[in-house]
Amino acid sequence: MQELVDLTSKLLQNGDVNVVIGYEEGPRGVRPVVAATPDDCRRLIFDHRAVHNLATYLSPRRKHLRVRGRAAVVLKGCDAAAVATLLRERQLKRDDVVLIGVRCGGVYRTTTAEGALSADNVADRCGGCALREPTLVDHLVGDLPPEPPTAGQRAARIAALEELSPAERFDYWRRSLADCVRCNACRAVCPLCVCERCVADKTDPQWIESSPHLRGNFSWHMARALHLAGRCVDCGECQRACPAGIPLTVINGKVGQVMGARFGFRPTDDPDAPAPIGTFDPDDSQEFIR
Amino acid sequence: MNLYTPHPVRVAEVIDETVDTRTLRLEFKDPAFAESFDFKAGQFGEYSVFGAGECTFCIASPPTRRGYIECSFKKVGKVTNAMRELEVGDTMGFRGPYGNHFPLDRMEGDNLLFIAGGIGLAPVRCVIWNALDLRDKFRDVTIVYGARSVGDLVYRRELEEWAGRDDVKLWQTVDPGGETPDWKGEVGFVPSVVEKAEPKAENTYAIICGPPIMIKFTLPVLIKLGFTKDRIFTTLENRMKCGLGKCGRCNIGPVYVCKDGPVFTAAQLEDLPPEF
Amino acid sequence: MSEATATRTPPAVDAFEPKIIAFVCNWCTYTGADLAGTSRLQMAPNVRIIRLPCTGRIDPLFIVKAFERGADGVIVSGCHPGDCHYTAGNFHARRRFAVAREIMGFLGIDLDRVTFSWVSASEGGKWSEVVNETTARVRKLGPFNTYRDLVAGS
Amino acid sequence: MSNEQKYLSESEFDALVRELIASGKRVVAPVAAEDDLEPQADYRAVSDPAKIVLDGPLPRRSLKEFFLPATEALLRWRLKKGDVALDETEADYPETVVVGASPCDAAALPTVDRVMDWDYRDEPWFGRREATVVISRACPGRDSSCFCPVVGLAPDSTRGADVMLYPSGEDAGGYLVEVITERGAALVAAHSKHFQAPREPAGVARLREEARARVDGNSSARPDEIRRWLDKNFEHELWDRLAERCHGCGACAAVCPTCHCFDIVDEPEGGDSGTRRRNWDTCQAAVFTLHGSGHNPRETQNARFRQRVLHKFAIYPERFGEILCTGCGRCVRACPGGMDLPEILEELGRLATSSQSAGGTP
Repeated sequence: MQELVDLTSKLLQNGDVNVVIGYEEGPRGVRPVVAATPDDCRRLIFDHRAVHNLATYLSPRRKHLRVRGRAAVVLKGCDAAAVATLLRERQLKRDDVVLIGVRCGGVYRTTTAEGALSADNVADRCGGCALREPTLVDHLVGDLPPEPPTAGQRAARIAALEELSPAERFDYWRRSLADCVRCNACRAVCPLCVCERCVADKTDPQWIESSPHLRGNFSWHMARALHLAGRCVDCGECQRACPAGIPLTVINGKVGQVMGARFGFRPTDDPDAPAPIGTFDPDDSQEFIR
Repeated sequence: MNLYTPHPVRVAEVIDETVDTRTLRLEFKDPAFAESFDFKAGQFGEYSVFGAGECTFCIASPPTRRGYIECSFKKVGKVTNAMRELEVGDTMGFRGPYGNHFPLDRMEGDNLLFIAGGIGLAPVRCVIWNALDLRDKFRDVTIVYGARSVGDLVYRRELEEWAGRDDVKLWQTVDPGGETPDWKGEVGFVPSVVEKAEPKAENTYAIICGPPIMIKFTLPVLIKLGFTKDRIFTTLENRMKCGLGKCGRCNIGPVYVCKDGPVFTAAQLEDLPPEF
Repeated sequence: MSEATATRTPPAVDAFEPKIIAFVCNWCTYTGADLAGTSRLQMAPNVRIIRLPCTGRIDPLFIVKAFERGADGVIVSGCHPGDCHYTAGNFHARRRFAVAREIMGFLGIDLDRVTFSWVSASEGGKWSEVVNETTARVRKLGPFNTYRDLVAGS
Repeated sequence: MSNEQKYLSESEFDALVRELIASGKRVVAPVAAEDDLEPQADYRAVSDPAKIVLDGPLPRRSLKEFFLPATEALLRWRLKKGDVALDETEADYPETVVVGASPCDAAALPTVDRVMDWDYRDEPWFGRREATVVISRACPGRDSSCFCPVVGLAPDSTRGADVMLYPSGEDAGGYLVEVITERGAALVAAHSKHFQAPREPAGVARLREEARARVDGNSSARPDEIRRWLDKNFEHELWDRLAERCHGCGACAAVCPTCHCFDIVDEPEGGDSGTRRRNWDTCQAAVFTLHGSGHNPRETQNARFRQRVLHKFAIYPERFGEILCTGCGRCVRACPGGMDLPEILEELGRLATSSQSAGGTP
């Protein structure tokens, strides 16, 4: 994408930024790259394989990137929503980053997918996306591609799980979470898991057992879902990172539905939008409280 | 019995060293094991409080005093918090001894210089008593010990005992501002007190343990006094879990601290990556 | 079939006494529970109370921890909306509980094991009802060792 | 190939697996992953030979969890009146036959044996090792992430295998069976009725050639040169940028057949009793080396990633004479950030060569 290459080269040349975080063609598919020279910028690309949420590299936990100085970062709309959340939560200063938005026609579910975007290979979040032209940007590049297809699998799965009895659902998650080895990849890639010391790493008191047995795994996945409720932008990075294939976006999707239905929340790239958790309405529904 | 099963020990004595430092004297519950248990000065063990977990400490008592072991600890985390709650008669677990040791047999017939800061006296104290219990085998024994303040000095009764012995030269110091009106020792940092003590390097081994910053500034003083790096010993405290060279946690560069250490010469440390 | 089931029910289930943990706020529900006690209201003895300053201090992980350690049911209770001693603690808590409850349900925890309620300092009667209802419901569901014993086999 | 050879037809393969299961053994084999949108495989204990997929994708996680489980109880304690009762967990490891191990997974086992037997013998590891017979299946050469030739292995390496199966490549299917160890010979002898007289079907040689060709070109790195360079370059500007896309997530360690670092934790169950467990851990986690004082000797991801490379390609080889990597490529496939070990090894190799031609130490 020449427009992107030209823009980022200029940002580096003018000294506006020290590095550009974008996508490159790696030896085995598209991957993130930190470009430090205009020459590096020639490697920058953007296409359906740019599934990664690069906002995660802006997290305060990335000490080794923070020392590189002011960064420009290439963002899809969903990624911009993560940046908005970082700004809203004062984890990032707006002046410390240059945001380059790309008009987006959807991405694959995995980096290895091929061919035209279809309902079978498109990411769960893409169908009906309202953020295809991000507004939280300093620069916006590319032409607006056609709307992406809608992947139906996740919604169908959530609905199917809801049909089950609690005991059957418990059994489903018991089978699924049995494979979790607590590598914490889901947490590490999440752009919004910003805690310097995660509650799951704390030992005194220990709220979440660190062992990857089912009891520890249930507690961890509940805590993860809770702490991301109303913050999660549904980028799906957690599931992509999971070496055990746990359907984390099914949990995230369910929480997203709850946040939408109860509090009218949808991921947005408006950093001034109120966060649903941490705010309240005196008239919030309380049908579950006796 | 697998490698990871600790031996039950009974807390026989609880000694408060400072506000936040405590020593536990532990006796093995199994008399046969107590009888056979042996170790060398500088070795460490994994101490467990059941329910909190395991923690790594050197054995602070000397191998020459049989029937018990001691450990001294500061309250910093989950296990040490739990250790702090223990009372005489309570049960803990111990696995060990692990790791290498100070080569005392090689030091026989020579002078010994001990330098320690704060709770770093714990591993050094083990060697000191070991040497003093075999006093004939060594020549001059000099101890330089410093702490931030008078209240931070550990093993107070033993310091008094060493001060009273005419076969031990003891220099005690506290950091400037850490002295009390009746403090009779030195005021100043350990490196400068070592300089003042002017121990002779000839036929002398130095054993040093304390905060990294103290070691960093004491080493040049020792070199200036003529010590060679292979005659200066220290002990590392990396994070460990198994103590057996398996879990990988204490690995730095080519060494596993739990197996190749914890005792290293200054010459060996120089070759290690700065990851301790 | 129900008759057959009834005759087959082992006596152990009849003897089941649920363990229920109640996380309550200090200002309203705790006082209400105290009132229930001093008023000598009939209450199931199955509930153990843990008092916290405010429902805003009740992390949903407390509920999970209770199940982890073998609780069969949990009650979470505090001041009515508008009555919070700290002005808005219960409003924040209400949002969090709403989400936490749905996540727990989605992961398969039977929500009949968890009761959320507002019980004021004067509502000793309501407290005794919450306790009795929850106890009866959980008694019917049976023990929830399932969660505690998730660890078995690994 | 001077070992004893047999032939095993497809139907006898199924019969053999059924017989093993019927005899009470646990049979572990690659099966298609359930409930996953992508075509994936996992090693699982199976109850039906029809579920086994020998020519599917490389299982997501290696075989190591059957020898070093992600979590295992080391002992249980019960405190009573100031005393403690310690129950060791049962040292009764299930008799297991792995059917269809990938050669890169089997090769990891003797490599990890070295550290597990270093002065102290890790009883749970060897308990499971000794209860297990490994039947490997020659690999077809998976994809461009494979780099086993770099570490001295090949798709048909027999290291760590007790019995090796080579697809016959004939229309009739079936496998050429090579007996590698005594343990393998005992298994074949005990189930001899399923095996036929040896005949090396003509397809075997061709398939082996093709498999090797498929992975040979993926990387030309030379680990011995890399090790020499690593020994001298703990500090190097390379380390400052190598890990910039790395999330420090540890997925690489979770899927790695050779990563074996672990944690030991206590889990109380009620007031007076509980379990001491050993859990997988990784040097990629910041808390791995964090001291109680707050000091962390490996503060940044750069330092932690360097440790991973060093441990595999310098430290372990120096200490145990083996590279702690079998080139399976799982770390490449699993990495959400696109960290690419074969590419990194290539780069280290280039640095090693250029520093050599520049006359040694930089």
